Amino acid sequence: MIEMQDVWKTYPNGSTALQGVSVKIDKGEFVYVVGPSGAGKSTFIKLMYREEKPTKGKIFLNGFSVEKMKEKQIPRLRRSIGVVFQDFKLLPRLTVYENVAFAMEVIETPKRNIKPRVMEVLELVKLKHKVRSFPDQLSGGEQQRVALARALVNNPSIVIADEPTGNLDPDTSWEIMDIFEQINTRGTTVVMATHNREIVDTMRKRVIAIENGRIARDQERGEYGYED
Amino acid sequence: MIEMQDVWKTYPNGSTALQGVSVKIDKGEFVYVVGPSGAGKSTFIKLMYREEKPTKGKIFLNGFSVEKMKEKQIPRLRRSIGVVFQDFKLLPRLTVYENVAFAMEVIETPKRNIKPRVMEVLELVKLKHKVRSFPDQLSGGEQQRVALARALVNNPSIVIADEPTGNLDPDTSWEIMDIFEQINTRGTTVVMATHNREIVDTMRKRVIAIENGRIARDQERGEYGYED
Amino acid sequence: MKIRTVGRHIRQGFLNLSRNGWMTFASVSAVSITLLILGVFLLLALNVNHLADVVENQVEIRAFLDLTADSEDIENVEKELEQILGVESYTFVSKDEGLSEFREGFPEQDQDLLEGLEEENPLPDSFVIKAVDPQKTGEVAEKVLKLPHVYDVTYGKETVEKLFKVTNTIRNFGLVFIIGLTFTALFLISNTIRLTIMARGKEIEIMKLVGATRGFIRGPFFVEGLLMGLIGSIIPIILLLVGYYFLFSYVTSEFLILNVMLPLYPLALQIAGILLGIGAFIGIWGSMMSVRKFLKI
Amino acid sequence: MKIRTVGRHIRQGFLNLSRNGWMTFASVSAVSITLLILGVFLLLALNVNHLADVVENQVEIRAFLDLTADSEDIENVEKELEQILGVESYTFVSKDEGLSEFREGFPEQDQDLLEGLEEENPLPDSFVIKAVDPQKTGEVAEKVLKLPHVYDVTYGKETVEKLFKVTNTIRNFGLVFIIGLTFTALFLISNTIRLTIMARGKEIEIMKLVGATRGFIRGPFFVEGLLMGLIGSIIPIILLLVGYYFLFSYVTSEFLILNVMLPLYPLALQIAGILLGIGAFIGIWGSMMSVRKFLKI
Ligand SMILES: Nc1ncnc2c1ncn2[C@@H]1O[C@H](COP(=O)(O)OP(=O)(O)OP(=O)(O)O)[C@@H](O)[C@H]1O
Ligand SMILES: Nc1ncnc2c1ncn2[C@@H]1O[C@H](COP(=O)(O)OP(=O)(O)OP(=O)(O)O)[C@@H](O)[C@H]1O
Ligand SMILES: [Mg+2]
Ligand SMILES: [Mg+2]
Repeated sequence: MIEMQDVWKTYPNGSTALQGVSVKIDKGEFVYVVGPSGAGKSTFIKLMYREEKPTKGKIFLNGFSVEKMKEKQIPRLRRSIGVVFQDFKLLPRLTVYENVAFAMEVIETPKRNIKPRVMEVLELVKLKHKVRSFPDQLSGGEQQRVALARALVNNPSIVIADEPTGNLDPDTSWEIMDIFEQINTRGTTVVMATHNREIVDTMRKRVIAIENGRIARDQERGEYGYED
Repeated sequence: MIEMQDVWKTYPNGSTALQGVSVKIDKGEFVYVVGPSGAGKSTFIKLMYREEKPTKGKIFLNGFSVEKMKEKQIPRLRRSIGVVFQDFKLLPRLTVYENVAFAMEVIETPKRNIKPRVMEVLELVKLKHKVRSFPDQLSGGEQQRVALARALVNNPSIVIADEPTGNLDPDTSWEIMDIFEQINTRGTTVVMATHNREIVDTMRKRVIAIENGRIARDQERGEYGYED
Repeated sequence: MKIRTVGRHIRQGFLNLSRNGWMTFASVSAVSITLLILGVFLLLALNVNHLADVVENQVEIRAFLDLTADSEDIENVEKELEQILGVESYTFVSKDEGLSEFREGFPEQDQDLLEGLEEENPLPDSFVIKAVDPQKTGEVAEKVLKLPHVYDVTYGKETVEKLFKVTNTIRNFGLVFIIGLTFTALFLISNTIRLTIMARGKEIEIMKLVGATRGFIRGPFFVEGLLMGLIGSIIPIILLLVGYYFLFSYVTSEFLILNVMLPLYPLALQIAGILLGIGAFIGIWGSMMSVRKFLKI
Repeated sequence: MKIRTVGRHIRQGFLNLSRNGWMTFASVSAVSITLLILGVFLLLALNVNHLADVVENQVEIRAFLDLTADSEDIENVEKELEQILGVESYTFVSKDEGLSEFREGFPEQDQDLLEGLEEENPLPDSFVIKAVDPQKTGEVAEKVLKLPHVYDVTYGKETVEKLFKVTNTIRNFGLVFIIGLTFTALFLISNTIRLTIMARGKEIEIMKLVGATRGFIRGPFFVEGLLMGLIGSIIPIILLLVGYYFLFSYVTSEFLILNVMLPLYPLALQIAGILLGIGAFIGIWGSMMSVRKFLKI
């Protein structure tokens, strides 16, 4: 369960990204976050796992009071969420395998359980042949899929994905969407910021449209909108 | 004029990205490069401005013999090309303005000509209000547009764009495509790797499809293909 | 933290070290060079101190006995001397020995002038006394003067006081130098390690975003800092000990004075211990301090 | 390269320095500390050398004239002495002056013994001579001995040779130390600046991809390296000069010897020049070397 109550965010340099956002996402929901470039989608997402702190307002996630919580608690919050970052955020000195395994080592998974699970998710995103590569030896789309594998590897109860298909061809994008659909049917909450009209309009889910830092539309089984 | 003759590329770690690519792109053409993730599109593009050297084969661009040229000549080659990198490659310690101006300073443009031109292209990509921001203070799409502005600022005779709309919403993407169309009608060669089926199928141009390191299709006024 | 996590940190620490290639090389060599300088001056200071000790140990007290003192009185004085705290050793010098010593001080050509002294020796019997702590020579001399049958005591008061002033000044400067140098070495090393690790601020950010606790992030950096410090101190230790060995041989053979430099044996262990300790401690400290900076938010 | 590009490089160099915040601080302070150490030891070495000079300059030759030499002969010797290359100064000591000097060497109680000498002075007239280069005292003494009416020459051959062996050893060690220290300082500074700039390898890559020539990329780094070196050397220069000033005052007032330390005036300029030069040179060099690494491909 994710809830925001009148959340505002102004960055230290003065640019305002969110202006009074209130929203509630229930457990097991699948939500698209859409909106023009610079509207505040990533900011909206970053507040959930406390990469950013709101200037004003309250945020709750799985019982955590996100904006109030202590430094020491943050890792626990983040471990319950799998995040696909818009800029991937892979560790440059670790191989593909190690990057994905890192997320499992962090929660002190026994070593013997790590390898099979890592190989399983890498299989899922079709990157088993790249396990030994470093991030800078991958194509853009491959990096994005590693980021996705890392987000999924711990079977988190919430998956947050920021533009997870931005660097993928339509076929691969659909394979990824199938994965999201699957984990969602198994009860995982999925929040996904996207610009992909084809996907939003085909795989109908709840759509939250953010424009200029405000929620402009919140629609069950909505479509992408913004026809030009 | 860009020409490749039987070009092969195997990276030092052993992964083969291109296997015998031959292609000729005339001055003033508009070419889409499409293909699945990891097919070799970025590699194909990187060879043109000598970010990578081919393992085998010949490459010519605007009279340069790209794979043979001396270190000292490379800057001259790159200055004749405007590149939008898939991962943006903005200078993190420079502001938006400085990043774009950098490309003009490199060719020793008189200072008084720099400011108006930089503001002009930033206006074009709708980022005039972010001139003083640093790259890490921008949204993904904003960063991508700065990269685009930098590629265009010197009015290069060739523009190479790797996934220039990957982080942009459809409306903004179309605005960007309008810009490409405009500079193309003014005689600029445009080579653009993309996953955007909507764009390719709507704005019909020559399509080069790369699959598994080989040119699978090369079609005037082609469509995206790969229907699933 | 579980045992397997500790194992992982150690493995990862080694891995980072090797994947960081030139950065590791640059910091380890900076640590080495800094510790080398520190080691050289530590050896120098210890030897200067030693030399000052040797010089100070030359200071002796001369206690003159009454001309009337007989052998029994002399024995009594000896017994008393044994009782005095701070007396390290004493030697009896009879009036005859005293005279020949005195005559040795004059050049050959003047010996005739002193001929007359032989017949009626005007010199008294005396004791040559060394203090345990040469710096306390004055105190000991005073105590000796109070003994019966001792009519005068000399130890070259002014010269000795000047000497001690010099040796103490040298010692103090040496100490200040070494302390200053140690701090600058600490600063330089932690600074280098900082530069190495701070170049990885982005990575630490990412680890945090993926849910790593502070302890988990610190682990490999701890190992890395420790390793950099240890590797960086082994090289100067070897260089210093080999260099010192040859210098020692050279100096003792060239100047034929055995006592002028400290012998290698206990010194080697001390220097090795100090440098390894500093290396390890500062390696860890520098690394932890820099990581902390990024762990704050 | 056009003038406006040079202007841009300078501006950009300053800008990078300020935007790099803590990195700049870390390297500049490392440069400062390293140069401070170098400066301290440079001052020390120069002063030790000076002290050795002072001690060596005490060495003098005593040339004894025939007992028969009359005042004309003495004048002749004086003239000859003036001709000898390597003689810095000479003073005539008459036989009477010689005797009172001799008597001063004896303790009060022995003065009566020497009374008889007064009547029939056995000492000859003599000259006290200083060599321009004290190390060449022996050679000069030989030349003096060949003069007419000079029947003997002494300069404490053995003592002086031992003294020169000691002072030369000290000088050589000092030189080795300073050279070694200079190289390690050069290494440490260039290393730090390297670490700072190498953390920006990615940026250099990007500049190249945007079509910047090597020269264009180097420009601001050149300025940055120069500035880091200069700023890093100003701090230790100030500290050293102030510190030296106070030490100088302390030592000259405490020991009441004016000549024991080099005076501040020409020394200050030398030290400032050396440190600024090293700072600037190594700043630029370290920066250029690290940029070069990335400019290769
Ligand atoms: N760290 C930051 N500091 C200052 N301003 C920021 C920062 N991050 C984002 N912004 C600004 O906040 C606004 C919203 O940014 P955000 O990244 O949330 O947009 P977005 O909807 O994700 O856009 P995109 O689709 O382009 O990724 C933008 O105007 C951006 O410039
Ligand atoms: N620097 C590198 N070192 C090693 N292998 C590389 C490197 N860059 C790319 N590759 C590999 O070469 C192949 C082609 O990569 P390329 O980046 O050209 O793909 P792409 O078509 O651009 O894919 P995407 O659509 O995902 O960006 C991939 O398998 C990739 O892993
Ligand atoms: Mg975003
Ligand atoms: Mg690509």
